[in-house]
Amino acid sequence: MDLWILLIQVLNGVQYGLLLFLVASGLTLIFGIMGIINLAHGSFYMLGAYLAYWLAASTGSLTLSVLLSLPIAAAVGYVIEALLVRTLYRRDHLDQVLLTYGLILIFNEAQRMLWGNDVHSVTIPPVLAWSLKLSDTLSYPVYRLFLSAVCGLLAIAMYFVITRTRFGMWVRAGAANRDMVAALGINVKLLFGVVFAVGAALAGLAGALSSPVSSVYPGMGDSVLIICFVVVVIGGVGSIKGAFLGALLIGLADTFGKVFMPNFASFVVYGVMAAVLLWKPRGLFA
Amino acid sequence: MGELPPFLEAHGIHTYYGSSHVLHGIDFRVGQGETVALMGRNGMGKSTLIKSLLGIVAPRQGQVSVDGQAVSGADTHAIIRRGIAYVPEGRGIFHNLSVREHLLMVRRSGAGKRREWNYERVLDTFPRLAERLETMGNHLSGGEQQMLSIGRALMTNPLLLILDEATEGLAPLIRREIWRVIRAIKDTGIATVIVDKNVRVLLDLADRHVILVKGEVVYDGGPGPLRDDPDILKRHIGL
Amino acid sequence: MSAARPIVDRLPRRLLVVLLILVALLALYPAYGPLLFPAKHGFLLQRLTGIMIVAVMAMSLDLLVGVAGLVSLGHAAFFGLGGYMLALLSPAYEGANLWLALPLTVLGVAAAAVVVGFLSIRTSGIYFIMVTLAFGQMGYYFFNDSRVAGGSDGAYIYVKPTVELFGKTLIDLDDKLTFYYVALGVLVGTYLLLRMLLASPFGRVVRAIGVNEHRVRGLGFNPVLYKLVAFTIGGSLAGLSGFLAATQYGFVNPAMLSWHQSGQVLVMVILGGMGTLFGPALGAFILEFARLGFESITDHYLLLMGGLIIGVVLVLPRGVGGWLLTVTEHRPADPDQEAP
Amino acid sequence: MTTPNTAAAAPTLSEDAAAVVLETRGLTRNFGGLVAVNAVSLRFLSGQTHAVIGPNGAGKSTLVNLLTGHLPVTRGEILFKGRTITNLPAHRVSQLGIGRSYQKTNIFPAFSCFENCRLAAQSRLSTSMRFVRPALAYHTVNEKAQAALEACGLARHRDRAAGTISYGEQRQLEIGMVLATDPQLLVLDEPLAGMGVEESEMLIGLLKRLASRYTVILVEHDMDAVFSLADVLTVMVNGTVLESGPVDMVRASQAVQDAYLGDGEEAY
Repeated sequence: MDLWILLIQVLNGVQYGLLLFLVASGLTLIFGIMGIINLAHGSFYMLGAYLAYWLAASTGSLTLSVLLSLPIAAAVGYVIEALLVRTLYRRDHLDQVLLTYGLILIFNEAQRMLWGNDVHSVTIPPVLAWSLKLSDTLSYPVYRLFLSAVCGLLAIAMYFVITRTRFGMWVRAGAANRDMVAALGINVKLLFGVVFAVGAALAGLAGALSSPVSSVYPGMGDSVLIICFVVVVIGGVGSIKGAFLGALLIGLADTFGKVFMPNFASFVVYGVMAAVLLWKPRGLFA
Repeated sequence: MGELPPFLEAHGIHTYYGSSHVLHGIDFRVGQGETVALMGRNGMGKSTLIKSLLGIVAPRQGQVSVDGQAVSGADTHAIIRRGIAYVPEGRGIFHNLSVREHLLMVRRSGAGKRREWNYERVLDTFPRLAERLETMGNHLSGGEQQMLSIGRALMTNPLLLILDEATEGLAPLIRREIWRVIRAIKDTGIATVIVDKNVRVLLDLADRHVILVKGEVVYDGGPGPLRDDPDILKRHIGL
Repeated sequence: MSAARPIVDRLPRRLLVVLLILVALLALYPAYGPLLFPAKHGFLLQRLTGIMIVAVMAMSLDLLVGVAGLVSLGHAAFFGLGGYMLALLSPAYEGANLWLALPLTVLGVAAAAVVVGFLSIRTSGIYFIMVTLAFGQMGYYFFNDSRVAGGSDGAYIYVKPTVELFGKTLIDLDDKLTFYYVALGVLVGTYLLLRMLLASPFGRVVRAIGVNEHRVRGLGFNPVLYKLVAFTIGGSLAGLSGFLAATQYGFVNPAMLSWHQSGQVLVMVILGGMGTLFGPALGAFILEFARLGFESITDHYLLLMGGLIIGVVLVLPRGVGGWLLTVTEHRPADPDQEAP
Repeated sequence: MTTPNTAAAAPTLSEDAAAVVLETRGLTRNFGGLVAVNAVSLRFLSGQTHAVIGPNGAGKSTLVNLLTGHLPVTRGEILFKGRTITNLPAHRVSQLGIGRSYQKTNIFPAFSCFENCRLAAQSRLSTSMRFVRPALAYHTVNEKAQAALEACGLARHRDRAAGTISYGEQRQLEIGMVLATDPQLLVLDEPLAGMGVEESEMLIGLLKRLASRYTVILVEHDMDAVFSLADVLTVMVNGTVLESGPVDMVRASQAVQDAYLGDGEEAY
């Protein structure tokens, strides 16, 4: 019996971790390559969730709405990069913090204006709305498995793109030395815009996919932002591999923290981060 | 020697770092297929001139044209795409990319669909790289990094190759190897701009020599006068 | 780090006049407030008191961010800890003795700052931002998840601290007007204290660290030591600010320690002008007044707040304080300034 | 090829242990697979100006960083007046009396020239953990700073922001700051880098005055300056010492000529 509960917790932890990875990977790429601290990254997560809720309500299909929210988040990301973020490349990190903080306020207020202050729930599509029976008393929702599978596949796809494609080589090279990338004849401005848009799209997708599990509520972007920063810093800023392991570590720490120390679950997550940084001040893979 | 039709031309380049005036109105040209040695002591503005030509540093005044097209103020990548390859001082190797990836990331045909240089030919030219294809940039020795930087430049099939201190800090055997390759590249008809400390090799290799002192051109001409009058070199460059 | 960190040794005279006028306006507010805003005077008096208390925190953060180059996103932890210290030191149905509670609070917060500082100063750049954030969030969840002082509900401080000498009440903190002047006194006092610190040998070293830490070490100073002391002083002053805030509202809750609180104060510092001390205090007033103003226009005032912040970043890269310094410094002809 | 120890056989001073101010023994520093400084053993004698030259990448700057505690040592030892200072942090090295200037101008651009020097002089207070009295009220510190400012020829720019004076003057200030720390040994890392002709001449004059008063280790590219200033010359190539000894001897060495002009045999 205990073994089943353990398995469920592991599955939950991994699912949460994979979801965090989708958001954190964009954050770490944007910082690693473009040198931008983007506090508004969590807002794309929120945007994805609200788009999923809103489009599902109007189209009746969550699948369709998730697919639609992806290009919308990417487009919003690209426009923000081109209009505002681009002015910040050579500026102090604090200017970036301030500007993207301003963006958070605008995103949060726009969300309130468009969709109000209520908490919304999103229904799981019928195909996935059933549970896997593990024992007489325990079952596991299939949607969570589906979520893990999608996030896992995306992580693999991202791994493939980053390690095997030319685009991935440019991205990694950009993280190491962006001036040299330009000196090789690669359009760095465009590359940055695309990376920003992809990061936004991934965060939006994570928000859309998780909307049936976590519900949709104002300010949901802020908490995911902070936890993703924790992931990024644990893994080492700029490292995709680090973000992946950091996300799983935090996903599991959070889940098991809730089981074993229900009163101090969140404390555990930050404790893990503090411990990692005291051991390795620049993260695991910097 | 007849003047070759220009591939790269710059007029009146003035470049500043902050308030420090580094280049004082430099004229510089490279003919098609020409080998130009850019000489001068450290801090005289050689690297700054190259960076100004490529738009890596923005000159405050002056015009640059490549292949007859004005490129002043253009982005670096757009200038490079006109057929220039750059091997920077310090080599510009990415610590987190393998040798193979360095070469593949920039593979492209040059102007007029030229494809003389491809992956296989670069590896033939630098057999040492072929042995270390999966090695990451930060695990290469200085000589291997230099070969990789040149090999990577060739993968773009350039019309002009700019080499900034390509033999700096390398062991004599490796330097010899690098010079052999540079000579081979020159013989394929690619124009080159070479910055190097090795005056004797440059005198032998280059068609034309440009000497910079304090951000100004003090000599622009063939190797003959420099061989005949060693004082010029001694005054501007030597011991 | 940005090399153009403004140095404020002596404020330009015109700026000094402006600041003195602002302080005078604050000091005289209780006199003209009821005449100008008869309906809202009480509310504004409270609001101003609160802003002055936050301004103290903003200046304490400026010592870290603007002077020492230590960008902390966990500063609210010390603010909240200061409040909680008061809550814990207050007996259930009587006021805490200020002569005991205040020093204990400041010492307690200082001790926490030493520990957090010691652990975080090993990191730098964005890692420092994140480690301080982590410690801040740890503090937040400590009070949020545990049963200490009411857990997530927070705790009331039913009776304000008493300020007695030989059994006689010197200052009645329960009186709104008195407390207003106490806050004003602390605001001006903190500013003067920090100015004194910055002018001292210690302050010069810390300021130099913020500009070029590497060079400071090369000159023979151990930057870690100076940063730790600065971090501790900044944390303690934030604790003082939290102590006052808890006194004013008679209530503490975990939100005092949250990263939102840290972020807001950081925005005050950057918007106000890092490293100028008076700027972050101004930043507190500007941000809070903007909020008041926008709130009265629209429910969606956050939209305007966001726009205001982005606008300042794009238009005033050195913040309001830096801009004020430039416009008041306007010296006509100084032959020595001509390039040779 | 002569051994590095010929440095000790300099003509002006006999080899006397007491006269050795700084000594390195087998000093080595690796960066990943690259050996930037390779088993360097040198002696720097009291009162001498000892120049270190070599092409870029020869390891000169790494050597300076090792000598002054700015980089940890991989192997080997550094002795200052007979005591080991290997791997002491930079601030401790500075407090022992080894003052260094930097290749890339490393000043506080927003501070006045005086404040730059004052801060340097302040580092010689027993502690700077002093919180109340204004820094400007420490008169001995002020006097030292003023003296350093005059010594480096910048007294007329006393109150100007260091970032607004010319590049050459910033290089002078760099040296003024070192002087303000009362050093016993000056380690100057390419003080002439990037200077114009007149500026160079002015700074060479300053360096000459310093050479008569201090023990100096001078890392430099400018050959004219080196020949006119140095008593002893060490040539580094690829992290190792190629030649070391009296200037004229090293200058005449074939190996050194080759290192600078190429060995001519580089057939390709």
